[in-house]
Amino acid sequence: MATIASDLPRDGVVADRGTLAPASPNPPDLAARLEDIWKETPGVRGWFSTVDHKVIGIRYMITAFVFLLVGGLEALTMRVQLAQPDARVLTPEQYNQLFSMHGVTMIFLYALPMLSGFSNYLWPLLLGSRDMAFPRLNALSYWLFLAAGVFLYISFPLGAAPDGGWFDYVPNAGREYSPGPNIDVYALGLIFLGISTTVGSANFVVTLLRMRAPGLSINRLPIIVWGTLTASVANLFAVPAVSLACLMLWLDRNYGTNFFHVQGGGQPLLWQHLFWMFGHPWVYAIVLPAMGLVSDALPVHCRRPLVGYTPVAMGTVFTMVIGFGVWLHHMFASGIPVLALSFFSAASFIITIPSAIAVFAWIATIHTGRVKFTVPFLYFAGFVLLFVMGGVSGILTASLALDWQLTDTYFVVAHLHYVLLGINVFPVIGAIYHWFPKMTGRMLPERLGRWTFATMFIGFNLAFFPMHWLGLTGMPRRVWTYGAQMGWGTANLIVSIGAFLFALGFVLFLLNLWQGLRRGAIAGPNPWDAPTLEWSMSSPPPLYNYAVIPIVASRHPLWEDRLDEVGDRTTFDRGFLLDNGKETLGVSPLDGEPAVILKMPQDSLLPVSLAIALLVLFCALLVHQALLAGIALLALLVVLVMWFQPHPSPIESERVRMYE
Amino acid sequence: MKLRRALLIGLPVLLAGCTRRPMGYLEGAAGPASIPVQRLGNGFVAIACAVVLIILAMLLLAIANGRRATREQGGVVRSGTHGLAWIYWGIGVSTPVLVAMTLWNFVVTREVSAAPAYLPVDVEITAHRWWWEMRYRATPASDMITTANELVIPTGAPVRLRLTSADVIHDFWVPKLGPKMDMEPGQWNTTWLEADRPGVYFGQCAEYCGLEHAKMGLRVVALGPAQYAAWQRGMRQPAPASATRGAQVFIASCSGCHTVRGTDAGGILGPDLTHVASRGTLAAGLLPNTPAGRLRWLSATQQVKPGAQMPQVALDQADLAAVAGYLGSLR
Amino acid sequence: MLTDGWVSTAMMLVLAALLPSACSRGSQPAHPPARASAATAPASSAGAPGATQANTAAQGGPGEWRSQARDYANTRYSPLDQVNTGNVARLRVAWSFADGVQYGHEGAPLVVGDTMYVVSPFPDTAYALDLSKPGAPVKWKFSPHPAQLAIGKACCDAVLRGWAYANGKLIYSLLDAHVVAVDANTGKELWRTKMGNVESGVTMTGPAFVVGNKVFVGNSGGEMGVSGWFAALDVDTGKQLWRAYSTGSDEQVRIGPRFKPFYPQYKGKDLGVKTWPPGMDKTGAGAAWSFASYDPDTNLIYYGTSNPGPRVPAQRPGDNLWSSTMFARDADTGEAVWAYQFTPHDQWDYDGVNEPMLLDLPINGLMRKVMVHLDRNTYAYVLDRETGEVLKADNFAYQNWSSGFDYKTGRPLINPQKKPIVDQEVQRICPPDIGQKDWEPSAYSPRTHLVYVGVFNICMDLTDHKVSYIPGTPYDGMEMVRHSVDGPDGDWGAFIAWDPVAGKRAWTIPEKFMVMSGALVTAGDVAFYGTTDGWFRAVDARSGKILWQQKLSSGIVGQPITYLAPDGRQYIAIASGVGGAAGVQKTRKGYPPRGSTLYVFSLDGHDVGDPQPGAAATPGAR
Amino acid sequence: MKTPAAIAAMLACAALGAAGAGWILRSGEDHGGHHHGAHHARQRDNVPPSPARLALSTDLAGAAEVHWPLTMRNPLDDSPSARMAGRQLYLQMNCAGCHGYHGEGNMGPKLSDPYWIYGGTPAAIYRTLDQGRPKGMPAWGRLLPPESLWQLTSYVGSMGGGVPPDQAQAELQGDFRGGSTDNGDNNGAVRAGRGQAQHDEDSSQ
Repeated sequence: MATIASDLPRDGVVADRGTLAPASPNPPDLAARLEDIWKETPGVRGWFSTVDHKVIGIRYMITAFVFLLVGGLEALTMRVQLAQPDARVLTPEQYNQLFSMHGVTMIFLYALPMLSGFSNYLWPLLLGSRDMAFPRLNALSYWLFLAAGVFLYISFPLGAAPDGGWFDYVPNAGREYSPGPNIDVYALGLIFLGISTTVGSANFVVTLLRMRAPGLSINRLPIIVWGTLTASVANLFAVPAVSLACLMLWLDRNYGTNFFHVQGGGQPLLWQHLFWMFGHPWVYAIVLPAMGLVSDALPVHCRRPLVGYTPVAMGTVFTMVIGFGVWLHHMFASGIPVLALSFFSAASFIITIPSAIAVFAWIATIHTGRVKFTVPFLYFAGFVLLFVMGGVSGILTASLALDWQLTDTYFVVAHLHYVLLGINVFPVIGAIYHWFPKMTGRMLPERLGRWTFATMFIGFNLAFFPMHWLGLTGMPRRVWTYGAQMGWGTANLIVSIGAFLFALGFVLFLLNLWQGLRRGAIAGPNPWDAPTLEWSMSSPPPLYNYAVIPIVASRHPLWEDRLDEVGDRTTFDRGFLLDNGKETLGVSPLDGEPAVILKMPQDSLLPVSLAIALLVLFCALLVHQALLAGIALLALLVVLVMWFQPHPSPIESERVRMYE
Repeated sequence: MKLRRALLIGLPVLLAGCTRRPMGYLEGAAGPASIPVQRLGNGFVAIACAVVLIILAMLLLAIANGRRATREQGGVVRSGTHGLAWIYWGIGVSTPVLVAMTLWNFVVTREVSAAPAYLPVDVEITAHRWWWEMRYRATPASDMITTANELVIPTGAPVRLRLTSADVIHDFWVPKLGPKMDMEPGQWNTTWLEADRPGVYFGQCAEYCGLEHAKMGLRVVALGPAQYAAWQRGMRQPAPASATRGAQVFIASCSGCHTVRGTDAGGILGPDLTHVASRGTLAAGLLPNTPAGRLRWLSATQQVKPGAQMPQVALDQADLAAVAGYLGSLR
Repeated sequence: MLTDGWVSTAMMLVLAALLPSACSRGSQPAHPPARASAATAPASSAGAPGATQANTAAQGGPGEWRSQARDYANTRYSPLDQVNTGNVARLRVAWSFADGVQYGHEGAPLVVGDTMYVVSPFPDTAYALDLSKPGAPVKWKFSPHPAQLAIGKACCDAVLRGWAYANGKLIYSLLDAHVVAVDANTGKELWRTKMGNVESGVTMTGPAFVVGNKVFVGNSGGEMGVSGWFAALDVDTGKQLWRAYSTGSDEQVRIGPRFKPFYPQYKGKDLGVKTWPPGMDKTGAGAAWSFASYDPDTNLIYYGTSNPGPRVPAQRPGDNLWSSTMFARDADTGEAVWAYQFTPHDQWDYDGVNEPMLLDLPINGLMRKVMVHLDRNTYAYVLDRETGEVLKADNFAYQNWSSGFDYKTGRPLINPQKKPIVDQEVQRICPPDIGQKDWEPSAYSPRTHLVYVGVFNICMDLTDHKVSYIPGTPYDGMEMVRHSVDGPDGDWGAFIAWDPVAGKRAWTIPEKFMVMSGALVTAGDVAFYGTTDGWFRAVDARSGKILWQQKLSSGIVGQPITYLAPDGRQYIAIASGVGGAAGVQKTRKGYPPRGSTLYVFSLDGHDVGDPQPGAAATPGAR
Repeated sequence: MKTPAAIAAMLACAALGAAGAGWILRSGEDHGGHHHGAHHARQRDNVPPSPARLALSTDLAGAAEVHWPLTMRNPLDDSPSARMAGRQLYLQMNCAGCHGYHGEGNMGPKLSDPYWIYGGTPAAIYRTLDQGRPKGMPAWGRLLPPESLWQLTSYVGSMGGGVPPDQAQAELQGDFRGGSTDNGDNNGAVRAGRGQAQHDEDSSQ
């Protein structure tokens, strides 16, 4: 550690360019005018009515992080129970509710929302735009996410939390075997959250297609944009499957339909198909944007562009396409004919190739770059190793014959935590270190950051590596306890110790954040000397992002001079000046040619109202209060009518003013 | 009778003979449905370890190289498109490995999924929350055997298993003998297993099935052909008539859920207890089937297995002891 | 067997009967003269020149109705013809009698001399009615006070399907599994024999059947996991002479050296044990709760056994012998002579209890001594009653559980789509559990050579549930929704004339409800039956035209009879009191309330006191 | 903007933490319908002293005579899990064979109407289950522990005809005209079916 630390720059003084003026001009008179146009209602009302993508993005991240902590606490509680054989810390119901809520929380309430937060915050900055395509929809998607999270957690203190696992297989989740409201909370909560995801995904797709700076053609997009785009398109196809499944489950449970009831001619396997048709693409949806974060941020700390931009970008899309064709590998033991399973087994092998491309691209970037041992770099480098471990254990589960032994053992638990923590949490934390200066204007302290990384990395591996061994020695998943004669005690104790060490890492991280917010070094517009557009403005960025919409000429606008790329240069000091009301530029989908000036909506209370109405509606459905549901539905309609009232349409013919 | 007693005495010995990791499947595989997978598993694990180590080495090498470059050239942004060779070589080398693994996987899949044409033993297993009901199919029907939680099989003979569930989805899994297979209500899944040598093999429900998923254990007892035949003969006998207090209390208070053939007890909610004392464990592998174990199970059912479908029977200690004694007599 | 001289004679006559000139005509006196005693050798029956015939001779005179079916052959044919197709429309109520009991009234009144004997459903009160006086006043009443517990153990209403008269005694089963004999003159109890333990679900609803000095009874409770049996008691003492179980070892089933079944699957030791999972034969039911018949020529008694228990087949792999089986046994020793299982491994509760009717029919050109049995499984069987060989098996109504009949093996071919599945609904299995014909007995006229029978036209949606055996509770597990074959508003029943030789219906009268009353046919060529919604109808036995009908106070599930009272008039009696298995239609619109009335009809409603239009010294037997 | 967000996040954390702690404490006591042992503790804490406690902690089957207030509540509170467990028992103990799969009655009386021969309050139903009735109803107190009987009581009461404990007197006097204890929608149907049930079943009861 000491040798590594010795050659690191001091806290906050990462790059000499950090103190320079931003590349994107922000002349005071223009700034004042735009500030006036873009400013939002102050105070509590403003807090609820904001549609600023940066605020929403940060809220997404904070909320998701809170859920991460809650899910982590749940996990720690479980680890106490599992630390020794035949322990009685928890009852089986408590354990089953905990592991179910842990899964639901981490997968639905942390993993994707956290990435949505990053994307929300970064996209318009990366794309040279002033906001997302539908700012109010953006706010709505956040409020819905929050409301769905609250909805799922209301049940917890009532002892009626979902207890069927995050996968919630029927008939165990049917009314007959789970008569309480537990599973209704799950089903309605997921439908609820599905609205948020769908709305958010649609927003991302449209934003990418139309909301870019001129010249930002798709071959110049940052990889995070590719990742989130791919994930969003996937979500639009995948989420309906689970929403439908949950609706069917809810109807089965409450209104006597027979979608999944064997007794009524239904088919329990239908649930599994629908769930995993959603579930497996979802796994990639919560991984690909995180990989994008790394692909964009790692090269900065290696002082060179990413090796193999095109293969990595195409690999991202390719992964998702195959990702839709592997869901059956969650059901290898369900009695489906072996021939059918074989195709899915083969596809599950093939899907590793695009991921391997990314791995070799990252290693090549490190190898051929000039590595700076910053905290983000540590996280990203650690991530590469964890990614490989998670990926390789994934290959083992892709094998049909071997998976008949591996599935539903702790090996899978190890695999999925290497994947989800290794590929999501580690990049996310690295990315927080990386983009924290942009978001807050302050650097996170490096020294504590390195300790945090070491604690987390060791804790993580201590907690999850022995699980491979546990799985290979036959410990089944989702067990609230195990017998002493099985020989799993020691490994489980190590796992529990590792879990707490990992948790300690999070405590340190929180401390780190606190320090950074309180007395982190002032960052300046581009502390890392990074090449992408978001670093061309002050930290934190102004409300309207770009005073002048830049005209982009390459993938690395801020490095153009140094990369000796032939051709045009990105222009920051000359571009579209949009100061005639709240407006931004719309471009053609592929080439990024300026097409239209979009009038952006003002801040609004409609999104939060809609979310509250929906929350009330879902609560009413949960407790079968028809009257309340009717009122909520009515309120919903009223809000929607207000939402869809005519508003300024895009201006095609207005004279575009240029900033010279 | 003698054989069964010998078996009972032999059980602990056999148990002791098991490996320290009774559920592990990368060692001690004991039949043609599990040995190829064990080979495959060990091979894949070795490949996986090798891949991780190689990548780790590459990563460390890359970092060292990157650091060296920084030291030598400072943190100046580096231009150029070199480095793509890593991707070409990386994919070029790893893809053949991957293809080889896929093919190996299919070879093994074929080996273990295709049951032999002749399966002399045919068992229907119905999973319940949280125990197993085994029914050995036979012709004539009167040769059928019904038992619970302990699958007794002859060595060296492939056993066909027809699996279903009476309630939620469960999963039959005896790692050392064969692959997993889900047990789903309204559906019969078939699989097979075979034990090459006598012994007790551990199994466990591997699909989350609610409250006591953790305590749904299973034992497979493989016997030599002669012992197996003796076991079969014994199992086909009804329970001997008994006029003890224990038998009376059992009929009065337990017969609604349990069957003891030869008496009026014909309940099917819980395991068939006609020969319960010949089994090694109680409550799906949870307690040793000893006098103390039986008494503990009866007197603290819900403490031993919280949430079990068997309620705490409302009997006084004397009656509980009598019933435990009666169960002990059902060999 | 052909060495028997009597049989050779019969064979020759059969050949003669095949000549066109000998074809039967309605006007020919097809029935033999009445015989004084059943014990007499029935040589006279062979002398009848009909193409098909039956031993319609009964104990007692032609005007009497001394046993449930009037004769041993189970024909329910009366030689009386005062009431005929020409005048039947003049039938009016002569008198009526209500016993006040609200369960299904399923039995046929007996008329011996000038006394009519009726027994109510539970509490099984017996009444002797004096037919010599106007209004038939009660001569005596006997209350046996059976255990109340029995009500809750009887699957299908607390009914009694009949009673028997022998040697001056009225003998019948009590619901609480006893058999009681009452002095027919005084109504005093003579003996009472406990046959089973009602607490464990054994009830007795079947009709007692008398041959000579023996009374035959069987048990009910096939839904309660009982062990089915059929027993012979001594008429005078009530002592059990023999008892044959329907499941268990050969000894218990009384299978011995005389047992010569026709099909190989019935050969083997202890099949009543081996075709069951271990121990299951003890609760395997095979109750004998319906009508038996008797062939005096061979001294064989025939009866069918009920469904196997539990009704859920998944719990009892195997053929489940000897459930749903027809037995031929030596009446004296109870030894089985042959057996035939109608529905092997009965998965739908089809039973095999329906009445065996003993006829002599020309089958494939040869006159055969046969048994006609319209099974609940919808096959109309013609069996060789001496060997148990299936000669014909034709569907008399709609069914879909079987795709055909394999004459080589004697087994029906099962349609795999209609096999029940545990905890899953299998839709539209036809017929449902009670078959397309239940216990309600048919009638046969030697004049028309047709079998008259009430049938059903129904299906079920079935969900099987595995069940525990808990003594005294249902061992059942069938959850059913029954409906008409023809859709939601379709008819549930019909009254048909069945030609057993051709294996097809002669005519059909569709009925809205299942026809659950017995049938009666007379030498006047009138057939009588009642409907669940309370209509008592008389139809032309040849054409099926309804000639007369009367709506009664409750639905009809009893058996009509006809008799001559001391005044020489022909009367027709039928009980009206719905219940029993007809209750499965309870929720249908138009289902009548319960009742307890016996109606007696005569031409113009004349009773014994009324003046005679013309003297008829020896009516009936022309 | 960020301060309120941070405050809100912390408040949310605190609330969730408190809720989680509360849950662990609470669900340690409440085990739905599954946990026989645990119920004793809960009943002792929450239910005022009544025969219910005796019923749960001692064997009543043919033992000490207990005087049953007809107004006694079901100690399991008719929870969904108790009801579902009762439904299972109803099928498993062959109740459906006599009373029908939906309580429509056949060999035994209809259970889906408010016409009861031996009373339709929870206490009355429990007693009928426990001790049996002379016309064939077995005494289940022998075979089932009190907990199971209360579960059955809960389910039987929910089939459409249960009499709420506070209506016990009205039922005795023939003044009770309600449907099931909680399902108001059914009242009309139940009342309409009552006459039918009476004429249909009174003979057999």
